[in-house]
Amino acid sequence: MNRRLHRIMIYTMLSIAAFVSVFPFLWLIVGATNISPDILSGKATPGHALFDNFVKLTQQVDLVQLFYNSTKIAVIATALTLVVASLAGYAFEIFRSQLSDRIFASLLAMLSIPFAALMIPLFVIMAKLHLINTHTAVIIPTIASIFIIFYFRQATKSFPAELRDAARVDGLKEWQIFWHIYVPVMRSTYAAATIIIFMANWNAYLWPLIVLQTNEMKTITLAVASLLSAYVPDYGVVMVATTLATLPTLFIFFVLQKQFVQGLLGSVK
Amino acid sequence: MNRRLHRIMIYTMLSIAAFVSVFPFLWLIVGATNISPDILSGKATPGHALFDNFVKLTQQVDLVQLFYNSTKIAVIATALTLVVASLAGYAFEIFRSQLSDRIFASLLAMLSIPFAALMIPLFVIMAKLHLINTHTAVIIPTIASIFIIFYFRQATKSFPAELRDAARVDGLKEWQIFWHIYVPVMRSTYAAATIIIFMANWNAYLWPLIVLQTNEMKTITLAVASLLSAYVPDYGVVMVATTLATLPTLFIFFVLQKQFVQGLLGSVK
Amino acid sequence: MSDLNLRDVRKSFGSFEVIKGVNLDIASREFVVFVGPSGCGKSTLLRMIAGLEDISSGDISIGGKRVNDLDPSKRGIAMVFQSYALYPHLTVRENMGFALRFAGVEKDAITAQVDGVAKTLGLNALMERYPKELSGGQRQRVAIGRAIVRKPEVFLFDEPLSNLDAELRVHMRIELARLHKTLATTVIYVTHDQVEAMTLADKIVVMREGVVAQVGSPLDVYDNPDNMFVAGFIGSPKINFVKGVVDSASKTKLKVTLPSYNNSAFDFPITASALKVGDSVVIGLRPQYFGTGGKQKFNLTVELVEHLGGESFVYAGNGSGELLTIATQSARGIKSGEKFEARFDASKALLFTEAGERVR
Amino acid sequence: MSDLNLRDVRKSFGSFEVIKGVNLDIASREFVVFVGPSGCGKSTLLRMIAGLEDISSGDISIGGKRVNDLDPSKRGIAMVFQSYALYPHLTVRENMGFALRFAGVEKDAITAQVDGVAKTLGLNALMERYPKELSGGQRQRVAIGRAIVRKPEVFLFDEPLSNLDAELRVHMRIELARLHKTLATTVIYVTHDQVEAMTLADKIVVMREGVVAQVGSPLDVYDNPDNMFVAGFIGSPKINFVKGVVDSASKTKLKVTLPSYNNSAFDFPITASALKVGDSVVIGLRPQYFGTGGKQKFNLTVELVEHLGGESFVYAGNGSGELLTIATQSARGIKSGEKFEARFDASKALLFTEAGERVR
Repeated sequence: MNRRLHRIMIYTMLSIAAFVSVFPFLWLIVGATNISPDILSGKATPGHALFDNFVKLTQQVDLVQLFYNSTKIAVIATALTLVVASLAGYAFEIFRSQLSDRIFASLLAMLSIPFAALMIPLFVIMAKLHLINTHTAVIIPTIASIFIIFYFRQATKSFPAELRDAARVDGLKEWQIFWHIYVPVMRSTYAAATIIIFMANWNAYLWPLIVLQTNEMKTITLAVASLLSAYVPDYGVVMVATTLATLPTLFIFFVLQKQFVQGLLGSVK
Repeated sequence: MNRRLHRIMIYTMLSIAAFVSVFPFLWLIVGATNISPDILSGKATPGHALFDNFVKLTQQVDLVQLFYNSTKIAVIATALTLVVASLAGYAFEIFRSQLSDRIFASLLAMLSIPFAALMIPLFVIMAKLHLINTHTAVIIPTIASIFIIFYFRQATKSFPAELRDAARVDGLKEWQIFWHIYVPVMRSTYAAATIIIFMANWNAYLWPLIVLQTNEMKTITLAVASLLSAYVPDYGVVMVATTLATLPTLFIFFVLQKQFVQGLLGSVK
Repeated sequence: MSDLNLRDVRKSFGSFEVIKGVNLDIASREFVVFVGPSGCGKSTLLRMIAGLEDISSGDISIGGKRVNDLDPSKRGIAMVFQSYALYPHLTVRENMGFALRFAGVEKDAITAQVDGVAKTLGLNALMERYPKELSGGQRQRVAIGRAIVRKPEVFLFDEPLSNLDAELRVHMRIELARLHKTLATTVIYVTHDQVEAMTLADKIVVMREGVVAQVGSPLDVYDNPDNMFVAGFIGSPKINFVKGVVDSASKTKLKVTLPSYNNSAFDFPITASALKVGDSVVIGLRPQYFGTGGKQKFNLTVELVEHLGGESFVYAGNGSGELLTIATQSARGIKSGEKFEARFDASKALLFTEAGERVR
Repeated sequence: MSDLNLRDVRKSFGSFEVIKGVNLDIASREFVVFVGPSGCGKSTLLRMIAGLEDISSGDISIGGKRVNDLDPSKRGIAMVFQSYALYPHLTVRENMGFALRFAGVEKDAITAQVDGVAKTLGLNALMERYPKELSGGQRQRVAIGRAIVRKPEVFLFDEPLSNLDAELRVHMRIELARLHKTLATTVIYVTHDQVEAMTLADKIVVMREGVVAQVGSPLDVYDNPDNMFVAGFIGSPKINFVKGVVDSASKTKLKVTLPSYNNSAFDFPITASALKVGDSVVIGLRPQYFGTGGKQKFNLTVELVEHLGGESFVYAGNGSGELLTIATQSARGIKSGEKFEARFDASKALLFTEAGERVR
């Protein structure tokens, strides 16, 4: 009995946590159907302004261009980050030595520096390279993500050393082992990383804001932010835009969810 | 020979990666010693303006107040997050069932929603609770970090089930097992989490910017950002401020580095 | 009193029943070994006795007291785990005194009790070390010490030797047997290793798929297995099974022919039997039962000989593909390809029905 | 030609030398087993032969050709790993044909070759399955199949049976012996299990701390160990070691007294010896060497009896704390506490110097 009571308490706690997490999102969707004054007054029931809000949004921004820009940046950045980070994570774990461990530790120390602190030198570099207001400038600094390298290195620990040995005996070169064995064996790791990287790029705000200067180059996330920073923001429109901006990442999440959860959690026995 | 060549190539690659990561930081420190025009022209050698820049900084902001605010927020938020996230991560892994796995997966889905999208509802809630311009408002939304819960859940997988069994046979209650066994056994996990959470809170920008409205309440990170967004920013001053703002997280990192690396990587055989 | 009774004990995970109604009586001071292949439910049953798993139905009582709903720490049991489960952040001394600390025993009393046990087990020199500074055998000993300190009525061991190397395993086996004599408590011991079961147990409980297949003394289970499963599981090398057909049955004997051995016929001195003429049966012959004596014989060709030094195993057949295993101490000269007669005494052979139940 | 030669082969990790100069000649078609306790370097040596570890110094040649700097795939070897190391994302068929695919063999030729091997090993029904859909024994078989497909001159096995249960292990042992006969190639097999070594090997290489302790046929190593380490490692139950002192030495015999057995004296029929009167020696007596015959005897009290069914192990001493292990097939009646005479023939006893080197 004691133990069952325990479990009930724990589930109650978890359910409250889940509700608290989901609640703001529900409010976001509800908000998209309401007009601005209702939202500010804290109205929590669906309204009838969804279509009006959407029409107002399309009058203010070029949705197609924004989604194209966001998708282009997120897809290219995700692909490049996956390649670079998985190669680096693999190399750090497989060719491990005291030296490589020390290099890795210093990379991790870099995680403690806020990106904001690095923006000025990065901006100067991009300016020197004449890349200001290009998508290339948005993508480059994201590729060598220390966090994602770290994630791949951790995941590589579960890659059996004997598979490498078997592949070497079977005549594969180092890059063939990576491509023909490591990549397919670690596919759920890649799925989870894809979600994380795509989301981070899709939702990136600070750096794109600084580097992208014309409306034609901006992303949906920047557009949402600028709607919000208007002198008198129309919160209904903002919420429609935010909801739309969230859909692609939610979509990716649900497409890759099975592999994602498998890659991160393992399955219930 | 073939294999040695391979390794040399890999180390060269890693060294370049390390340099690219460390380079902007070096530039930051060098920049703190130069005057604004030199920085913008791309000067990469140390100058003599460090003291001047520092004096100018102290004239513009109340450094003591800023550091006090930042430290207070980061310490309290880190402590609370550690408690909540480790309890939740432990519970999700130990009392695992299909139901709890489903709740957890939906929590993970929430990760795909940008924080920006949740800011409006959160702001309204905080306003209703009369918490605008308080540090409490900054701290509350960070506590139930899904990512940190996820991190603790993953780490809990390495916590041996037989230790729980042994503790139960030894007469410990569930909370005693958590406190007397789990916490000390997982101390390097806590060390790593402490670094991550502290850094995230110390460097937090968007939410504090919205919630904190008077200068007396602001954090060092916000102060740096406002220096940067001045009409004609003095980049020398900004860089001194940025360097100072980075010191506490670097300090924490080096104090906990051993446990951090141990917690995340395991030691070389 | 530390006897233990299980009455129709069952356990299901979801719709899957892992323990399918176990009845068992364990007397005070008995050394009982649960043995069976992996997945047979032996560990689950031990954990149910310990209170680490809930019981779906049935009753468990220890010393006459029903313990179904009692916490593990209140059942008068102590457990030694497969991985030893020492608390890594505590010293040997703290590990051993941990349960007493949480039972509210005074510090001085804990020290005295822990030191006493440490002395018996020769752990005195290790008291301030941490588990990671100990060898496998030392950890094992500390785990046992931690259990003893609690002065339990029943010791539970969950495959305690499986993480040790072969030599240490033999050594610890002997130590455990000695310890049982000294402590004079009830011991329940789980293993998948039939050698450990045979050598340690007063009473062996052979389990299979959540059911008790047989209970008995080691030699009883070896000499008189109730069914083919037990016969096959206990004994090394594995018993030989040969298919046969009942040729004739009289009141005093049964004639069985073996199709894979040219229908050669064997007489079994059986007085009564449920078998009819034409029934399929299985004959069980332990590798040790073959020799140069005995009335019955097989004409075999040696396929392979394994020399262990003291003993040799001869694998031989008659060309039908089936191989018989023969254990002998005088096979050093034998080479593969050689023909020989394997003789045995039909009175030693075991007879099973087609379904695997023992006839005699 | 698939003979294999190692000349003063060494391997260091940093300043730590794990292989300390190994010289070894392996003839074509021999089944060689590297055996030793964990950490003795046997797996490292195998991996050096495979080309998976660099050699710090020395030479390895296969079929007369120096292979020190050759890639693993160019050495004419195939390897079966402890975890089987099947590629989880490929079917059985793809796993088996993988090496051929990367060697540029045509698709049809791969199919033919893989199907041929699959037939020999009875894998045909499993060809389209993935490794996770196979049992442990099936995975093992696929791993062997993958090795055979490459038609290697030398097969390398790294503890291939250690992940299987006891019954399957015995079964696969027999299959491996058969396979070796069929394929007629050189096999090098690493194990920590002396039973596997004894039963499988044509030639056993006993290793200890990076050095070869003895090379010989199984029965040779069992009967005539070169040193105490080999005597203690090979043979089950473990050999008894008893300390003694040389009492007198003549040209034809040596008299040794045993302090822990009331200074009782034993005569060894030795013709020449490096031993002087007063030297400490160690006598090795295998548990199987005791019986009711023999001139020498110990008067012992039974401490513990382990019954395995066919055989029993008696642990007995004379109160000095030391126990002797005696293996016998007729100890069913013996109980602990009983006194008895353990007789043996001194000509069977092994004699070692104090440093552990064999005298006779």
